[in-house]
Amino acid sequence: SSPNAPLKMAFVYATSTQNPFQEMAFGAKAAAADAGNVDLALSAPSGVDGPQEVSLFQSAIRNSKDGVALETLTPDLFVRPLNQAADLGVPVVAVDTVPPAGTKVDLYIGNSNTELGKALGEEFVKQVPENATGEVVLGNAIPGLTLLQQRLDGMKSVITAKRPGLRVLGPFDSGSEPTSNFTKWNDLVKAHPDAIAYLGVGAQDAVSLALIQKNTGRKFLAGSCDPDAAALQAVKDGYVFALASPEHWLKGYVALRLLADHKRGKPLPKGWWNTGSLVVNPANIDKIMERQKDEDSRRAAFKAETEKQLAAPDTYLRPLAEAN
Amino acid sequence: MTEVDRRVVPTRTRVWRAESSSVLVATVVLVLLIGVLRPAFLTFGQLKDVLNGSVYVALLAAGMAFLLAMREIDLSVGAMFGLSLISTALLMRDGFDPWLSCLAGIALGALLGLANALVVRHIAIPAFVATLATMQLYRGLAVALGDGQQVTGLPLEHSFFSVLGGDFLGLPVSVWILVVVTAGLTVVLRWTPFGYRVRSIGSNPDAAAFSGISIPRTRLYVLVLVGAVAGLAGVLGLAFFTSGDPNIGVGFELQAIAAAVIGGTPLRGGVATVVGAVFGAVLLGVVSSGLVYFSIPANWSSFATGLVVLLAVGVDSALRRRQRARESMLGL
Amino acid sequence: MTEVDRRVVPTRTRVWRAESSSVLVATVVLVLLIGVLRPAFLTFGQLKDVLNGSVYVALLAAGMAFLLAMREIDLSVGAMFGLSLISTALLMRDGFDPWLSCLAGIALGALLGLANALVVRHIAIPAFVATLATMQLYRGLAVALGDGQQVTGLPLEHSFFSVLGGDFLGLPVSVWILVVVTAGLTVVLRWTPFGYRVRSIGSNPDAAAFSGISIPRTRLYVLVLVGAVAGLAGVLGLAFFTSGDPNIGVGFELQAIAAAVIGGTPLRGGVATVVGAVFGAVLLGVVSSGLVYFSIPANWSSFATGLVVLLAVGVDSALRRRQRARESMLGL
Amino acid sequence: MHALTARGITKSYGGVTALAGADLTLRPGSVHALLGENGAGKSTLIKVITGAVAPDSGTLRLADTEVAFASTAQAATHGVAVVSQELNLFPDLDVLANLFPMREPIRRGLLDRREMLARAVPVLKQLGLDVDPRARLGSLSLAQRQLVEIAKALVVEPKVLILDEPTSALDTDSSERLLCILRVLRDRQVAVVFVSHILEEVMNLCDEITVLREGRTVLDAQPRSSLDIGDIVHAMLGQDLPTASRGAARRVGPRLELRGVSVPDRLSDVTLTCSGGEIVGLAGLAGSGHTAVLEVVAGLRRPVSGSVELPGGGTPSSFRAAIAAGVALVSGDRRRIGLMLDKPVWENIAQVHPVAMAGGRLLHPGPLRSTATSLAERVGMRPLDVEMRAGLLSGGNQQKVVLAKWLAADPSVLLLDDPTRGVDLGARAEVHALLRAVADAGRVVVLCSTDLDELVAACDRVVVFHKGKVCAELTDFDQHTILRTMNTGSL
Ligand SMILES: Nc1ncnc2c1ncn2[C@@H]1O[C@H](COP(=O)(O)OP(=O)(O)OP(=O)(O)O)[C@@H](O)[C@H]1O
Ligand SMILES: Nc1ncnc2c1ncn2[C@@H]1O[C@H](COP(=O)(O)OP(=O)(O)OP(=O)(O)O)[C@@H](O)[C@H]1O
Ligand SMILES: O[C@@H]1[C@H](O)[C@H](O)CO[C@H]1O
Ligand SMILES: [Mg+2]
Ligand SMILES: [Mg+2]
Repeated sequence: SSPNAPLKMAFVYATSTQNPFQEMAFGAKAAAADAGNVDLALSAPSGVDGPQEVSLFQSAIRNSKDGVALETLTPDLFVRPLNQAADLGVPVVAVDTVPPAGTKVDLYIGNSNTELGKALGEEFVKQVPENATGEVVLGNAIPGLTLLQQRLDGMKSVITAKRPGLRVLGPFDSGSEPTSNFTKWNDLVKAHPDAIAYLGVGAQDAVSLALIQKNTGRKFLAGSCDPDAAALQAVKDGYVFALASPEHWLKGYVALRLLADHKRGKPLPKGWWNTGSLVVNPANIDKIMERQKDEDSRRAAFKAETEKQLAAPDTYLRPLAEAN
Repeated sequence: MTEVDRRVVPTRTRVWRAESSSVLVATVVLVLLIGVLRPAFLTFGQLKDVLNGSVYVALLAAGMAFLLAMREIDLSVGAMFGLSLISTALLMRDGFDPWLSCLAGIALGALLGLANALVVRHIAIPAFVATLATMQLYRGLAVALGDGQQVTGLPLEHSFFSVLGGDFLGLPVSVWILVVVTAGLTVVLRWTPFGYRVRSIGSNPDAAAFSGISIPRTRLYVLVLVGAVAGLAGVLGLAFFTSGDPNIGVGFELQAIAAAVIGGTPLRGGVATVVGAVFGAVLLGVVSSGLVYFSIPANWSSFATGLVVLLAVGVDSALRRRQRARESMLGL
Repeated sequence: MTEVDRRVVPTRTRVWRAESSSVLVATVVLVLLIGVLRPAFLTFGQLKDVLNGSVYVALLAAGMAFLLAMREIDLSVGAMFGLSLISTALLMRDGFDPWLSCLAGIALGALLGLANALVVRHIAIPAFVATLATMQLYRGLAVALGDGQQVTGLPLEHSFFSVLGGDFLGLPVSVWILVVVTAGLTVVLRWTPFGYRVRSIGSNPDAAAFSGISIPRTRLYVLVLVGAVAGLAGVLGLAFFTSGDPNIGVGFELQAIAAAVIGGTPLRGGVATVVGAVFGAVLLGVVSSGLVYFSIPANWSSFATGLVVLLAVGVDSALRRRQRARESMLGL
Repeated sequence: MHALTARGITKSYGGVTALAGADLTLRPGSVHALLGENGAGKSTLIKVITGAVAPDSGTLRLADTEVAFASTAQAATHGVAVVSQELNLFPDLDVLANLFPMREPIRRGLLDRREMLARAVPVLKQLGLDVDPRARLGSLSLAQRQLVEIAKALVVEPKVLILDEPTSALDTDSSERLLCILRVLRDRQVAVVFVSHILEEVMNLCDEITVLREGRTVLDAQPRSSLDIGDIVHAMLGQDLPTASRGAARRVGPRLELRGVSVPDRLSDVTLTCSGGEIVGLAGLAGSGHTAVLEVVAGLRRPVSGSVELPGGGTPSSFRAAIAAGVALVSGDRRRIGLMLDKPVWENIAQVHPVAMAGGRLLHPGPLRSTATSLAERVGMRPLDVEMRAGLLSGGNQQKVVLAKWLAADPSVLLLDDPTRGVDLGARAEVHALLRAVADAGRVVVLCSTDLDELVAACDRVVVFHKGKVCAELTDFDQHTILRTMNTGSL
């Protein structure tokens, strides 16, 4: 394991067509470049499709024997494939979702989705007086997706604890495809016309909620997750009070970087590496928009943060069981 | 009845019936039903929004009706919609005139349709398989061109956005455009030789070939038409949403087919109704918007949607059956 | 050729040809092509994994071939797969015997198929529309039953998981089951009155009805069969994945139709090949697994998939065309 | 000058030679009969002339210029119109749309429906086709569809009009009307080609006769006056027609009985007994109820009153029950409800008992093929190849497959609806002989036919229907008595 041995590595992720996952891929790509001499294969189904991703992962552990980072929305489908990877001696790091029980993967790089939800909840709470009354409508873009549920639970817990006068409705299905997400939110806004806030936890919700305000001229509180370009613009334009970003890019970067370093001699840490999250609000919006411009701007902007995290693993590592 | 009577009276009725009154009635029944249970649904603004939200699938369904009429299916419509939308957005972002970009977007749709037709012809595979591949191809391009990002930063103050995204006589311009396109395509399907060709091929391909109708050529025109309509839908989508997302239109292909079939265009070809297809899309829109008024928990929303779609097509079918019972019976 | 030649020799050849050697050849060509470019792909373990990963869509495609043969389409197969899988998982989690739960899962699939058939019959709508609604219904149930959560905590040490999820004679048990089901369904389709009825209906529904074949009854059996097969796929999926995800199998319906059509079963009905459908699924599996071996940039991977699917069906179509040309030279 | 000449036309499909140097010479202002056995190549020759099929070799001249049409549409624009044997119509479109494929009148880019109507109505009227031009074609009866196909050819006002068995689906009235029209066209100097297996019609109408045998012209544009029926038959078959003898029917087997059967709008109080051993003909104008009797006996229609008793004693409660009880239903509408055109002959022949009515056991194609072969032989199908796709057989041979498929079960009640539509003279005699053999075995045979000669030639007894009622039972009859009774409702 020479310091610059050529490595064949892979990043397998949930889908190639949605931005949150591409952020992680971009991060992985940047890590491969920084590590040097890494042949990185990026693979993902063109739509979220657990079983197909399993197949891709199985191919990846054969083609990229030096290490595979796996980002998936359906970790529980990967029990056998992860064990297969262990049998083949391919190091695997789980990204974004906790590796399933019954596998030998013991490094997980991810943010805390419960914390992410709480962070958004805290931002929301700042917007309303303590004695506020009224309704808050929650939306879930992909019912059945655990990490979104965790965010919703986190957010809800903060709101109910700190603003007991508010009535939290939902979560309702808010649809993930952009037009259906818009239509559903638009209908939700009409069906609950008196609500003071509409909160989502997916990548599209902020975009739709901003557009609704723009179209109807009605102002309400809106927030969600993920720094998608149009969502950032919405914060900038004042339609969205905050976005809680899971900082996907960092997860991809750290995972790949640790894997590469591992192949070149460093031991792979164990446990949950919490890369953290970021609240995007009017205070930092310009900086973040600048950061999200292109791949290079991201790489440059994250440089300090990645160096900091990689230099002090223990600060970021917690036991796997605490991941949430 | 006199000869004159026979010519005049039924024409209107027949056109009306052929254009699938049943799905319209089913839609109205559903709207009223929801309105009775949740009066808030019955506001002009809400109904306007339902119409506006149905425009894209409705346009794709209108095109799909042509394809189904000739026993073909295009699975790439959702991707063509998305790719046209994104490309138009990129052109605008790069400083091209929005109206020119808009034309380019429609032309791109037509071009993608042409590509479908060429694949069908030269690889000699059914349109269904060809467009299954091009669906991924086009969607992939939408992702790749926009670098996987939403395309923002468009000149929103330009007349393109205010006109196409705005209202006219109380209804969204895109709804007016849908009305015009529906009328136009209905005329094309019913009252032009081209429309006859399309339906002839679906009705009896052998006889069509025998009569000198060129199936490949007709298919080419139809695929281009469908592409152009998808391009138009994409441009309207951009005008409304004001930004481009590479995932926009995922799954629209099934919705468009469903809308056309629910509207009364069978998969076996030969007949089609553009108006029906459009109302089929509106029906689906009503179902999904209406359900929102019932505060269904997220985990039950898909179940409820399925149930209501079933209900809606049940009403439609019951209406239709009364019509049909008269016609068909097993007999020599 | 003598009279005897014309009757005896072709029987075997014909069966072989009918069972779509072309998609098999196309698959092999593709595997070799990838293998030449990326030798690592040509390992036994990798090919085994591709097969194993194709089992679910392959089973659904095998059932779909029956439906296409009688000019029907079932859009709910992916949802039946998912709901059977989740339900079986829930039963196991709640302490039922895994093998009993496994049977219940298959029976549930059959029951869902029966429900489809009853909807088709009593609401008098095409299976396409009916299953469009039940697809959402069943998917919704899968989400709702598991409360939107993945179902975990199953008794993984039980023989159900080690047997159905394990290997036998070097190949995964689920692949063996696929082989057996494929053979069985091929026999049913080609050598039983039921199979003849299915194909008869697709050839000419009126002629079938006027020969005493009951179309509704045959459709009912086929829909139940498809449901049972989807249930079986669900159970096998559970055994392999060892947990239930409520969104598992989303989009499988299109993949299954595509696999059947690529495998040589046309949408127009009358003929079908189960073997072809299964190989169609394997072909799609090869495409997606093979691409992993090429470092495609993230944003281009969907585009590349579309391109390779196009290539694969192009090879298949070219082979088919050569066969046809040869046949017509022989005057077959 | 000739209107059209075809010289040395050859065409083969793989191993099958359909045409082996056929000639045809047409004169303007004459009606030209094109005759030949089933499979002789008549339809193929017509397809070659009208551009539907490209010949392997040979030349075509239209009024002295050599031509080769790329499609029937192109032929039509050159004044060559065809009424093809297999209807080339679009069931989902309306009648009007079916009349002008690829040559619709256009005004300002849109179809000129008014002009279409103006051109269609006189033709439809002339043909006596009383349907709304906007009716869906699929809702028309076979005879009406046949008239639409004829109208389609007439609206182009052709110089050469080719009709491939135009009368095979028509009743006497409509046939007569068509023949009148053809005479008028002849007077307008149109060259008419007329294909038919009904020689009486031919002798009445035609001026010249060409006969094909095995793809060759064996009689080339001979004036009719120089020939008699015997000559023609000899030319067609290469031998004389076997004379069918009508013996006295032996009423032996169990009986089929209808007692006071009524079906709304179709039948009122019909009582009818058919004994095993006899061939009973049912005659009537379209809609008079004779085909409804077949439907009732086959269980396709339930009477609202009265009873039907099958020879075995049961009642036909459903179509399947009727089949199970030994009823067979042979229809002349072979392409719509008789055959799977894309399937080999043997699968078609196996469709009823081995397939539709069987239980769960395996079917072995081997035995099915050999059974099919012997049945195909019995009905005289040519070529005798059960692997051939049914759609590739000539029209008459397709009809024989439908017969074979129902004979397979050895039915106790054989119902036939125009079973020899499009079957050639020789084969028709064979079919009649076959029906006789079935009857002689003690079976009930009930025959509906629009072809009165067929009723006369094949039946022991003819029951005539008028407005849903039995108006006469004839034991001593000829075409004229039947025709008169059908039309007037009394003897
Ligand atoms: N109409 C039909 N179409 C297709 N298959 C049929 C039909 N009817 C019966 N079968 C199959 O054929 C087998 C035997 O038919 P049989 O008529 O004895 O059944 P059945 O249930 O008594 O039918 P029926 O109620 O129509 O009398 C049955 O096992 C059934 O699978
Ligand atoms: N497409 C085809 N492929 C193979 N054989 C064909 C095809 N078309 C026609 N034939 C064969 O060519 C021969 C001539 O057929 P054709 O239809 O011309 O006969 P025909 O004289 O019109 O008979 P009929 O009186 O029964 O209509 C027949 O043996 C027929 O089976
Ligand atoms: O953050 C992303 C997005 O919110 C997406 O909608 C689902 O997956 C998560 O990882
Ligand atoms: Mg013929
Ligand atoms: Mg029974």
